[in-house]
Amino acid sequence: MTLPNVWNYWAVVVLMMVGLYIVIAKPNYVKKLMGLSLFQVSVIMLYVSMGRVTGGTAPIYILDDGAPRPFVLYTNPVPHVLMLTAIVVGIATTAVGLALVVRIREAYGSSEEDVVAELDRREVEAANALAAQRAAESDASSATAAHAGASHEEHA
Amino acid sequence: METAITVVLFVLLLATAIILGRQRNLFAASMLTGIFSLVSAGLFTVMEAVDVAFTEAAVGAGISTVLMLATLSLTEDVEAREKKISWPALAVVVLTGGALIYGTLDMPNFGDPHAVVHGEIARYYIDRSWDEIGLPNMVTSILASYRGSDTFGELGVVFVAGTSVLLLLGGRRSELPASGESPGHERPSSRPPGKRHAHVREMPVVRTVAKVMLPYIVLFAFYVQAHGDFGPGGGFQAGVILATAFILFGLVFGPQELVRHVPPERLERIMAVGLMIYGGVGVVAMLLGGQFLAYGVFTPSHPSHGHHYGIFMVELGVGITVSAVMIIIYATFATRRPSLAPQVVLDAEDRCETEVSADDVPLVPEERALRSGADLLAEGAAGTDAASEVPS
Amino acid sequence: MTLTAAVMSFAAVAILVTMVMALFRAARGPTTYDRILALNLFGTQTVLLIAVTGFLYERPEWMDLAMVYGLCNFVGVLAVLRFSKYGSFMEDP
Amino acid sequence: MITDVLHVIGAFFVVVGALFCVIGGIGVIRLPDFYSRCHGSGITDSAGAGALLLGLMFFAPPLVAFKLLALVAFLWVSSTVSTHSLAKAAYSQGVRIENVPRKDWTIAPPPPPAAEDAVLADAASAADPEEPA
Repeated sequence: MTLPNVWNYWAVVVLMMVGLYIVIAKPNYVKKLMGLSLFQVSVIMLYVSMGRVTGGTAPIYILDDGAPRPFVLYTNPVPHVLMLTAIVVGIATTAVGLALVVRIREAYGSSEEDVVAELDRREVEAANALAAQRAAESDASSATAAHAGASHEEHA
Repeated sequence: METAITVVLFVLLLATAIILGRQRNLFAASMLTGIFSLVSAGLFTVMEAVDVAFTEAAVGAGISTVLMLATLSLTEDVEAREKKISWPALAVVVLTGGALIYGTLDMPNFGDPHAVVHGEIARYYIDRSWDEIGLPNMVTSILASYRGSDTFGELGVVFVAGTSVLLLLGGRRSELPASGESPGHERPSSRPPGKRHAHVREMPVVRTVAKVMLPYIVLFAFYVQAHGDFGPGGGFQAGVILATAFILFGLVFGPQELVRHVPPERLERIMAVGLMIYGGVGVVAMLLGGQFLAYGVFTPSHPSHGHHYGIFMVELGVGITVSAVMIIIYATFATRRPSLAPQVVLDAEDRCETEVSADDVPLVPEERALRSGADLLAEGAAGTDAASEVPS
Repeated sequence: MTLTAAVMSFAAVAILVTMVMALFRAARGPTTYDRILALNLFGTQTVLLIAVTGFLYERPEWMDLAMVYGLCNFVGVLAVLRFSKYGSFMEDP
Repeated sequence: MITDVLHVIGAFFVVVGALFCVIGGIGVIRLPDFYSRCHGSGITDSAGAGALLLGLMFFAPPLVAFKLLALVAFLWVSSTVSTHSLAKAAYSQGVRIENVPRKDWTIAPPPPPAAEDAVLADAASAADPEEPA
């Protein structure tokens, strides 16, 4: 059995996995976005290397006196078109991601995933505690029918 | 020789990626992303994808680095703590990678001219686009004509991304230099001299060189815009290069100066104008009796001329929108006032230094809905029980 | 192998070797400025590589590409410098 | 015949330029501190890139030769400027030369900011005649 000549895909897969590892394992959001852009470049690389033809030249007609030269082998232009727009869209969406990171930093005081998760967890806990406390208070007040404070009117 | 260069560049790319992953200093890491994009663009060139390399060059080395650094200037530039190797993540990655590599065993060989990818459609474009459209650059023909609707959608995504950045970050711009009059009509010399020379003092050489180079960069952008039919280039690349010129201006003379000359309010409109030009060309084609973005109807006697006009207009729209979006993204990031809140860090046992108490908690929506308006008013006025007697 | 191809191959190999050295310096540091220097060097090498590749592939009309590289690299280095000096892009640090 | 001669001249320049690139790269790795590494990078940027691109001009058709010339001009301006401002920024941030005998000028603390500002302000006003100092 001979291995197929697909080392380019292997390189792309390794690259993609490095990007994926950064996205999963690194807690910092900016670092995650860097990993995401690695991933993105590797996908682009996958398409472009698919379009490659051995001995082919760039998909721009070679002109001899205003007419294309016959019998020239060109690289496949379709992946190039798809990936060209993908790069610009990629940077635009990365900018949106970075903007979100900036907002998260402003709201939580940190751009680390574990800090944000911890703060979120505590906030939920505190909110639950607050809700339980309010519920207990309202139960007590409606049972005894004591003073009807403004803050308890809605339960009555 | 080509194969050898490709292999070496792939190895360089992998090495850069791994070094990037291990780098804790995000400032250094963003520089490595710059190097990464340079290598990948070299690789695109070696694999004959000239237009892709052109775009990656314009986007990756310049704008992407600038945006990363702008974000770092608003957050922290060092990862908070050392993270040991995460074994679950590694397992996921190895499993996925193994599955993908197993999948590649059925792929056609690298550079195989008989691969499925090079089938009917690609051959159609390569054989026929010269006769049907008549532009030397097949990529431009496909981008703006055969797959025009697709590109329209991509441009829409870029527009939406620009709008989202504005919505997310546009609210808290730091003030323009306060001097009484409206900033647009003010003569430069009327501003306080100390402020004016804040970094002119710092880099006179850079400032002079940038002054000389800026017009040529803009000229080059227009050249790329117009030359995209004949060589690598086109609206996307030209838009990014034009934006790079403005970013260079912003870097050397300060973002406030950039915002003063190119107000974001105006850019917001320009951003939409490009998209409207693109869509308008399609609508005009429909009004003339053709299909959306079928340019042949512009000059019925000679359809390929119509294609030339249509592609020119469409590329113009792309260039306008892309450049406006990129400038606006840069301006929004660069004029954002940095948050002064100290960084929250976890200690060894994953505990935050700040404690969240019940008072800090914003009420969940159901609870907020249950509260009466008087209560909210009282909270706004004094927040004491006595104030809750206020009649609603 | 013609003279052109031989010369261009030699140049390409030399450029790749220089790229490896620049990457080493970027990874190693030790100061931030060494990394910026490596980025600058790497950008120049990419410009040269693309120019040489154009001649190696006998499509020398790609020179626009190299120009874009030179330009964007300059802007990138300036941005890095500005950031490293002020830690911010704002006007008054 | 003429073409062959031109190609040989061009090949000479390209080889020289490539060698300068490698030499500069070795310098960037081997030299002991930041400022001398700037020198290595500078060799690559000016001598290496310049000779290589000028050599390529001998192989190119006229339009491409013009673009190469523009590229050389651009690189010579931009790389020198970036290396200059890089060294300046490093100096003002206190990066020091290592392994030098004591009493060298770079061991001394950097000049106080006020003095530096004054010097640079003069330079700025000289570089920008339209602004009154």
